[in-house]
Parts: sequence; C-alpha cells; structure tokens
Amino acid sequence: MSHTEDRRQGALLTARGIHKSFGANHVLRGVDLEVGRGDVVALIGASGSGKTTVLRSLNGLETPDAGELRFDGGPVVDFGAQAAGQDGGRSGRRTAARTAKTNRAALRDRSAMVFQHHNLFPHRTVLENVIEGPTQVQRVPRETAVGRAEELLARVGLADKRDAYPHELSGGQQQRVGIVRALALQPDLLLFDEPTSALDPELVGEVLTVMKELAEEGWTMVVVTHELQFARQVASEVLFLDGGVVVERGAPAQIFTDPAEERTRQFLQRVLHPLD
Amino acid sequence: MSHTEDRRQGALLTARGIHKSFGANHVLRGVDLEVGRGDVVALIGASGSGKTTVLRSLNGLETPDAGELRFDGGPVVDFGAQAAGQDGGRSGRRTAARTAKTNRAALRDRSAMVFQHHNLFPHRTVLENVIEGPTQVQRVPRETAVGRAEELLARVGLADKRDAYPHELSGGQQQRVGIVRALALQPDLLLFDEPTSALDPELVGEVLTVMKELAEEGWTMVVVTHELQFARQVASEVLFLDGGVVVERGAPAQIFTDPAEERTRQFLQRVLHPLD
Amino acid sequence: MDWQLVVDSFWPLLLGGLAGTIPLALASFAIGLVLALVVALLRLSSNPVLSWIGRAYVSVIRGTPLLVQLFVIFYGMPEIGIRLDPWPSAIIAFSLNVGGYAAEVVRAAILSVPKGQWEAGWTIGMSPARSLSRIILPQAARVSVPPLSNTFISLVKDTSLASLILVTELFRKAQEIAAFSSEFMTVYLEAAFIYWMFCTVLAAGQNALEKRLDRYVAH
Amino acid sequence: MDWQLVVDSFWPLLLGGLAGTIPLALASFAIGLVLALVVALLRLSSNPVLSWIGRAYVSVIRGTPLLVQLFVIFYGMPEIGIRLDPWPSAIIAFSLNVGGYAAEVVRAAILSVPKGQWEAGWTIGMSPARSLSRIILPQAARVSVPPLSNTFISLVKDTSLASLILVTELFRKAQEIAAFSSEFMTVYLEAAFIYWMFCTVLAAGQNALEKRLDRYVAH
Amino acid sequence: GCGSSGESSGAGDELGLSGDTLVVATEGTYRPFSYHDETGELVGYDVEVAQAVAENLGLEVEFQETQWDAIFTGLDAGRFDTIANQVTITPEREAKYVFSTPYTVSTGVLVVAADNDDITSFADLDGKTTAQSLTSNWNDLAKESGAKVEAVEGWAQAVALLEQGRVDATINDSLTYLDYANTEDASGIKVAAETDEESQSAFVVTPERKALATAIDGALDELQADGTLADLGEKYFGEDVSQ
Ligand SMILES: Nc1ncnc2c1ncn2[C@@H]1O[C@H](COP(=O)(O)OP(=O)(O)OP(=O)(O)O)[C@@H](O)[C@H]1O
Ligand SMILES: Nc1ncnc2c1ncn2[C@@H]1O[C@H](COP(=O)(O)OP(=O)(O)OP(=O)(O)O)[C@@H](O)[C@H]1O
Ligand SMILES: [Mg+2]
Ligand SMILES: [Mg+2]
Repeated sequence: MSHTEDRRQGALLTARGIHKSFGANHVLRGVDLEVGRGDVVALIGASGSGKTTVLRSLNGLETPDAGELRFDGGPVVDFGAQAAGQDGGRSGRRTAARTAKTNRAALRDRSAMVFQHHNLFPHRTVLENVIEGPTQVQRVPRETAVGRAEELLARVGLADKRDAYPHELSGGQQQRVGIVRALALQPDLLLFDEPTSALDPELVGEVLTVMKELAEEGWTMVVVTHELQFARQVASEVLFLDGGVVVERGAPAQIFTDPAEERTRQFLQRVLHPLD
Repeated sequence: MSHTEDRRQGALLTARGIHKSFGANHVLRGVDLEVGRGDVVALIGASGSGKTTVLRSLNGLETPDAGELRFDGGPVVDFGAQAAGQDGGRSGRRTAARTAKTNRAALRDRSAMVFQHHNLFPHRTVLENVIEGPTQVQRVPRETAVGRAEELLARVGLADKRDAYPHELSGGQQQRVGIVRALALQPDLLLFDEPTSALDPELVGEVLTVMKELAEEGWTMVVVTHELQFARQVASEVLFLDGGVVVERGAPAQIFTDPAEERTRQFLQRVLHPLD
Repeated sequence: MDWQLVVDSFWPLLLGGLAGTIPLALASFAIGLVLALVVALLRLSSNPVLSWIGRAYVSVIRGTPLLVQLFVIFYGMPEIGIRLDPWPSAIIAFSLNVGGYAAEVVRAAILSVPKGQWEAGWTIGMSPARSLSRIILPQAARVSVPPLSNTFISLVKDTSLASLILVTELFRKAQEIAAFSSEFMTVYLEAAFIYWMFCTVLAAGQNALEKRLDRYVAH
Repeated sequence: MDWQLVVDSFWPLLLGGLAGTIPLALASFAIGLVLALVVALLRLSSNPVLSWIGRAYVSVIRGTPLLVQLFVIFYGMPEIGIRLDPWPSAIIAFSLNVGGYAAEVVRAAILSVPKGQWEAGWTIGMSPARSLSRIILPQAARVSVPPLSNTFISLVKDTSLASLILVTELFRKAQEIAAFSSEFMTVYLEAAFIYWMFCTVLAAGQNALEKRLDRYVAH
Repeated sequence: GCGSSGESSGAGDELGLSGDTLVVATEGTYRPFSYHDETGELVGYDVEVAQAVAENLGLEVEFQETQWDAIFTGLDAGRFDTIANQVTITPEREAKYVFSTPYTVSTGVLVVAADNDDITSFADLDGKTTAQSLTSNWNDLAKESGAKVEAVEGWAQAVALLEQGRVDATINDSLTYLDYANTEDASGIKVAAETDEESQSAFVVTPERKALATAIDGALDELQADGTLADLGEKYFGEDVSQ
C-alpha cells in the first residue's frame, strides 16, 4: 500500500488521565495511553475491567468525565474543561455541551471501529454497507466508493458477496465485512472490540488473519481482545487493564512470559490454563 | 459419592444409525454412539456439523427420523418403526405418534441437560430453579429437595446464592446453577451442549473445573465442546463429527496427536492454531 | 363554559363511571383474558382445525364493529331463545371482544419467551401444560403488560357503547345531562376529563405492575 | 332476515365504504404516521420539556374518547374562530388520534433497533438525523408493521364516528338505510360484513408487506 | 332487571305481557319528550303519558333507555313492549308495526339562523343544506323540499350548526323548538316557516301485540276524556298537544 511508509512515525493519539463513571460506577480511573503511527496496541483484561469503555472513549462513543485526548499533534481535547463548565452555571453548561459535541465528532472522524457483534446494517447489502460512510458522509462519488469497496472486499476474500445481505453470511464473513466497512473510511486509527469473541472457534482464524495483514501493512490499531496468541504475535504493545486502571504495559514477550504484576499473572493463568 | 462404584459397568446408552433432517437439510446421516457407565464422551466438530442435534436426539428434544436408541439394557426405542408407521395409514400414524411420545419421555427421564445459554428460569430464584424438577415432576418432598439442592449448591461454591435471581449472577455462576439443576434430577446421563462457549474467557475455568470433578466422581457425561484442552484431559472418548457423520472416534491422546483423518487434522489445526 | 353545569354534573358523571364504566370494564377484562389465553393456545396449536378456529374468531372479532357485536348479543340472541339482561349481555359482548384483541397479545407474548425455556422445562421432565403454566406464562406476563393495558384503556372507552343495550355508564350519563342542558360540548369535555383521569390512574397502575414484574428479569 | 333489503342495500353500503370510510382512513393514517414519528421523537428526546410535550399529547389522545376529540375539532373550534368543513375536520381529528396511538408503536419500534446500529452509524460519521432516516427507521418499519396495521384496522372501524360530524361513510349509510326500513339488525350485520371484508383485505396486505420487509432480515 | 318481574297473574296476561309490567323503550335524551331533569329523574311528556297509560291499565311501568339505533331492534326482539319516544306514524312503519291512536299532534317548524332572511318557506330549501336527526320524519320533508340533509345526533347539534353557519336550516318539531326557546337562549335562531301538515306520534307495538295496542287505545281515550293528556300538554308545552 502506498501510505505504508508515512504511517510509522510520531504519536498519533495520546490519552491522559481518562476518567469515566456510569452513575455510581467509576469505571475508568485515570487511563493513560499513547498510540504511535503504525502501532498495534492490544488491550487485555477481565470482563468488566473497562476495556470497551476505553476504546469507546477514543472515538467519542463515550464522553469521558475528565482527562484529555490529543490526535496527531492537533488541538488537545480537554474533558476536564467540560467538567469545570458544569459548575459554571447555565451558559457554562451550554458552552461545555457544545464543545463536547465538537470534540466527539472530531475524535470520531479520525477513527473507525469494528464491533464485537459486527453491527452491520441488516437492510443493506454488503456493498451498500461498505459505501454508506464514504458516499453519505464523506461525499466520495459513488463510482469511486464502489471501486474502492470492491477492491477491499476482494482483499478479504469476499468479492463474490458484494450483493449478499449480512444475514446470508457466516459470522466470520460478517466480521470481515465489518473490517472492510471501517477501512473504507480511510481512518487514521482502527479500533477493534473483541472482533472474534462471538465467533465459532473454527472461524476465528479467518478474521485474525485479516487483522494480522492490516498490522503488517502499517495500519494503526487498538485491539481489545481475548486472543492472547494474536496479541503475542501481532501487538507492538500490550496493556493489561484491571478495575479501570492500566495495571501493566509492555512488549508482548515481556507481559506474557514475565508479567511484573501479580494481577496480570493471575489473569493470564486463568485464561491460558483454565483447568489447573 | 455413594453411587460412584455402580456406575462403572456396561453400556448405559447405545445409539444406532440415527438420521435426522430439518426439511431438506439432512443433518444427521447415520450416527452411532455408545456410552458406557461412567464414560465421558466428548463431541467435537465444526459449527453446523450436527453436534447439538446428536445431543438433543439423546434426550428427546429432537425425534430422529430413523435409527434406534437403547437405554441401560432396556427396550429398544426404534425410530424406524415410526417412519414405517407413517406409511401405515391413519391408525398407523396415530400409533406411531403415541409411541414417539412415550419414547421421547422415556429418553428424557433418564438424562438431564446443561445448555449453552443456561436457560435458567429468570423468574425463579436459584433454589427454586434447582428444586423445580424434583418437587414438581419427581414428587420429591420439598424438604428433601431443598436439602439436596443446598448440598449441591455448596459443592459448586454457590451456597450463598440460593435466593438470588439468575440475572444477578455472573455467566459462570449461571452455568454452575444450570449444572446443579441437572444434577438435582439424579439422572443416569448428563448432557452438556457447549456449556462454556458463551462465557468470558476468565470464567470458563470455574465451569470446566466443576465438570471435571463430576467426571472424576463417575458421572456419565456426553459433552459437546470447543474446549479441546478439556476434552483432552477429561474425556474417555472423543468423537469428531463432520457433515452429520462421526468421521473419527478414539482416545483423546490419539485424536489430538495423531488424527487418522485429514478432515480431523484440518479442523484441529484451524482451532488450535488460527493464525498459521 | 357553564361552570355551574360543570360542577353540578361532576358527581353524576363520576358516579356513572364508578358504578358503570369501571365494573363493566373490570369484569369484561378479567373474563376476556381467560378467553384470550384459550384463543391464543388454539392459534398456536399444531392442529389445523383448532388453529383455524382461533384465527377465524380473531378475524371476526377484530374485523367487525363492536357496536354490531353488542347488537347481536343483546338483540339477536333472543331470536334463538337466549335472552340475557343488559349487564350480563354487556359483559359477554365486551369479554368476547377483549378475547379477540388480547388473544393476539397473549400469543405474541408466549412466542416471545425464548424456546430454550420450553426446552429447559422438557429436560427437567415437565409436561407442556406444566411448562406453560409454571415457566412460560409468568414470563409472558411481563411482556404483555404494556399491550394489555392498551387493550384495557381502549375497553374503558369502548364501554360507552353499552348504553345501546341499556347499561347506564359514564357516557350515557353525559348524554342525559347534555340532552337536558343542550350544552353538549361542556358536558362531553367534562366526561372526557373523567375518562382521562381513569386512564391516567390505569397507566400508573401499569407502571407499578411492570416494575413489580421486572424484579426478577435482567435489564 | 329480509334478503331483498340485503341485496338492495349492498351497493349503497359498499359505496359508502369506498367513497367515505376508505379514503378517510387512508388520508388520516398517512398524516397520522408523520405526526406519530414527530411525537415519538419528542418522547425520546433528552430535553425534558419536549419529552413532556410528547407524553402529554399521547396521554390526552389515548385517555379521552375519540368522539369528544371529533366534537372539539368540529363543534368546538368555531368558538375560537376556526371553522372547518366536515371532511377536513374529520381528517384532522383522526390524524391527531392516529398520531397519539401510533406514536407509541413508532417509539417502541425505534427502541427495538439494537443500540449497536446507532453506534455503527456514529462511527461511520453519520449525524443522528441521518442515522435515524437511513439506518434506524428502515429497520423499525419491519417491527412496526403488525402493530400499525392493528392501528389502521381500528381506524377503519372508528371512522364510523365521522358520521357524527356530517361525514357520510359506510356506517352513516347503514344508519340511513336502517332508519328508513327500521331493519337495524339486518343492515348493521351487513355493514359489519363489509367492514370485515375491508379488514380481511388489509390483513392480507399486511402479510404481503411483512414478507417484503423480511427479505433482508435474518430469521 | 328487564321484562319479567312479578308472577301474579293480572291485567298483563291478557295483553301478552309477562307479568304486570309494561316495558317501555325511550331515548331519555330527547327533550322535552323524554329526558332526565336536574335530579337525574327520567321525565318528559312521552314518559308521563306512558306512565298514565300504564296506570290506567293497572300495570307497573318500566322504562328502558336506549339510543334510537337500538329502539326498533329491541322492539322486534321482544325486549320492549312498546316505545314512547315521539314515534311518528308513517306508511313504512305501519306496514311493519301496529300503532295506537296518536297522543301527540304537532306541526313542524323550519328553523334558520336569526340573521338569515333568504329562507322564508319550505320551497326556499331547494339546494340548501339542513341538519336533521335521522330519527325524525322531518328528514323526509327536508328531502322532499330539495334540501341536502346532514344527519346529526340531536337538536342541540343542529342548533350549533345553525349558529355556526354550517347549515342553512333545520326542520324539527314545533314542540322541541318551543321548549328550547322557553328554557335556553334562542336568540341565534328563529322560525322561518311552519308546516301545514300535522304529524302524529303514537305508541307502537309489534303485530303480535295487537291486543296491547287496542288496550292502549282505550286508555288514551279515557285519559283524553278525563283531561290528563291536556294537563300533561299544559305542563310541558303550555297547550294541549294531544289532538
Ligand atoms: N452504558 C453503560 N451504562 C452503565 N454501565 C456501563 C455501561 N457501559 C459499561 N458499563 C459498566 O462499566 C464497566 C466496564 O464495562 P466495559 O464494557 O468497559 O468492560 P469490558 O472490559 O469491555 O468487559 P467485557 O470483556 O465484558 O466486554 C462494567 O461494570 C459495565 O457494567
Ligand atoms: N430446529 C432446526 N430447524 C432447522 N434446521 C436446524 C434446526 N436445528 C439445527 N438445524 C440445522 O442443522 C444443522 C446442524 O445443527 P447443529 O446445531 O446440530 O450443529 P452444531 O454442530 O451443534 O453447530 P454449532 O457448533 O454451531 O452449535 C445446521 O445446519 C442447522 O442450521
Ligand atoms: Mg467489552
Ligand atoms: Mg450446537
């Protein structure tokens, strides 16, 4: 791919002190994150530890209560400001709301997301799913969008499914279409939320293989996953999340063979050797 | 357990030439199966290969189109007879229908099933879920049933959850209650349909551990599973199903290290090494 | 607006509601629900004749005006020798009507309970009838509260037709007062307000019931 | 049964249905649906004032008798200087009514579309309005066909009340013929049969529509 | 309860009644003939005439109130013995039912809005719109005069339509108009013309109950003779309306 080279330099995304509560449930308690161009960051951790919430904070699906995000050397999106605004009476609240809205959209437009349950549009064909974003939002001419979509579908081995509806595909095929739909937006950052955990085991491979290829091509990716084998082989950095905090981070080789923290060790033990 | 000894002798269940179609979809194409007392039979195979359908045929949730089942040296339940009855005009059909009904109930009363999605009764507490079968169907006095239920719950570490509702439990806890509900029926045969595949990875262990203990106590079990590690450690026999036929059967050591069939080898490769 | 009239007619109207509308609606709804369950089971039956009977019943009840149904029960039945008093006639007619509408709700609610619940019932040894009563219906109840309360609210208003067969209820009272005073607009608005009060109380009851039934269901 | 009367009155009744009942129901339903969407969005709004307006509207429409709503539009509005002809009055009143009932259906249907669909729309850059129109509503449509067709069937029968505000439709025709011949039972039964025919055709249409919309949805 | 009350054999048996009760259907919403007063009691000219007739015959009277739509159906079904609700004698009805001698004789009035000077006779109705209740025979008169008829529930709605200028006229019983003019504010409407022809209202029974009609005839004769009918007319209309 032509843009491979210019992806490998500088921090694309920096997150600092991200906090998020749902009601009384303080889910994220100050998460820091740095993603360089071309990095593949794997987020692992137990259910409920906040992995999904971190990911969703990166593309504006959740608005953090505090913390800041910075994209590609651009302006700092400061969620603390918003929290301050909340004390600032009515007009303060309004400004804060407006800012939050702009911030969320700015975040979202740099990234694309692949969901655990694909979330394909069931009433549209595979092709229509893929070109929906480019044609409806990015105003790419339909011709161009279709051309690109077909190219991408061919790359993941689904050229012949362009006119199928999502429910006519297997789980693995659906997830691959989900990936293509994300790629078609030409984002700077790809976000994956357990893209294989709802799949039958023998279909996991076909999706992971596509993701591995993307990593090799230099796409920047943040991947929430339980596939520790994949994280080990593909990730440039692994973050272990527990109780809304990044407990440990490091190269996969270190985390998996010699975790510094007891909590990490226990988690890995439970997942890798459930019967012991 | 007191009944451990008398479980280890003779074939408890024999199935011969089981066929089953759903409409035009010929799902089972002559499945043979023998389960000895105290055996743990693991059924593995790709999605759609018919594993669940085999299991459901064993407890009457599906009525096979042809084949025979024999329980514990009892009378042969011949599903072929029923097919014959279908040609035999009205009264033939009626007799066949009656026979099928008796057969199904007979099968069901010897076994108990643990489902993939637990299927606990959401409007009843844990305890009520467990004693429902004994008190409502088997006419065990409530006192006795509660006593047994509490014993079983304690054994799987859920003594303190007896008055909780299912939605207040974690996935792993729900599955353990499902197992207790099955055990409370004191069946001859336990059937498991992928009891861990809907669980978060770090919760898989707690369920598999309970199942392993049951196997060690001598319960007779048929387990559909994708947990090859578990099958390897616990099963006395592994059956690989493909396209509605048992392609290969044997001891776990043999199947996993040296499969005789190419199809078995491919399947194991895909599941165990998805990224290669 | 003639406020004196509004004040004077409030009690007679409310009384018409409390002594006519509400008991009529409650009795018909209770009986109608039982009927609805029977019809829903007919419709769900694998026996084509039974299922056809269920479908035909629903089709006729829902496809024809309630007014005609009332007419047939009250004025038509005597021609085949069955003569009932106004109240029994009204309760029968409204129950049959509720039975037709609620049958669809009950049927949908039964179908909405996951198949796995039937299967769990089967595996622990239950007969279909026992599974239905102990496992399926309690869960179907939760799902059917909102649509059934719609049926009930419609019923409350539909009971105004009972005046055709000599039952005195809220709306009939309103007509009487309107005929006397010629202020039909005022009186009808007042009656509407009382209907609205009844419905609001019902809606509150519905919410409470939903909350109660939600207790043991995941969110 | 006076068969000559049945034969003689069939065409006038059917005509009353085709020229009155059906166009009135169709027009009111179309306008009412648009209104229902607006009200459903109000109710779903996070703005408490808007959501209160939506709730109040639904509460009033569903809590008060349709007859009074018709009277207010037709006999009441002139008192504040708005005098509409019978047909426009009827269409407005029935549309407002449908709007209240269908709003709940539309709201439930929108809520029934998995949240992930909104999120997928968001991640590919869509505004909420665009997500609604291109992603959510097409899926909500499938879910709302059965309850909406119930609303429509009720509407068809409710249009009989339009006769109260001088619109001639099927039921008014029946009343005229019955008043003239004094054979109320016969004529009303015949009218009921024609309503039932209309409803049966509608139900068939509903089935066809459901099949069409099922095309691209998993089973 | 409805219909069958007492077991004691009496005057009712010979008339084909079950027991000693005369069951009379009436609308209860047709002022001043049949309506509920401030106290909620059923009163009105027709109601009191029916009571007087029953008393004369030695019968209990029981009123059943229902809408016009149901009133003849109920008579056919044997739910009521007779109707006291200004049922006008028409040839169509005479073909099906048996009438007593009339107890109300009245004319019809053509009522228009107070500021309407275009309509001064029934002939002027040609091409105009009138509001009529379908229950009355004035309906036919309006049609014969060439008017387009809009059907309304009752007198009050007809007046509202007139005052709102939505119809040009309404034809109704002069007695109804008089009562309205006496009790309500009738400044918005006026009488434009009156019919020459009189209409007659009577009790109506099914043909099997011919004996009952004959008995009612006898009772009405006596009530006429002893001045009861005239008194009732005075009470409700300020004049005798029975002949
Ligand atoms: N929209 C929400 N409203 C309320 N609570 C929420 C919401 N989203 C998440 N939570 C809660 O936040 C906590 C973290 O959730 P999150 O989904 O981020 O965990 P996770 O690490 O992704 O877990 P899993 O592996 O199960 O996906 C959980 O306790 C969850 O219940
Ligand atoms: N009730 C049914 N009606 C129609 N087809 C069915 C039914 N149950 C199963 N099938 C079909 O039968 C085939 C085998 O299904 P089965 O559930 O037994 O497979 P499985 O091996 O358990 O797969 P999985 O691993 O996905 O659970 C599939 O093609 C499935 O679609
Ligand atoms: Mg998650
Ligand atoms: Mg299965």
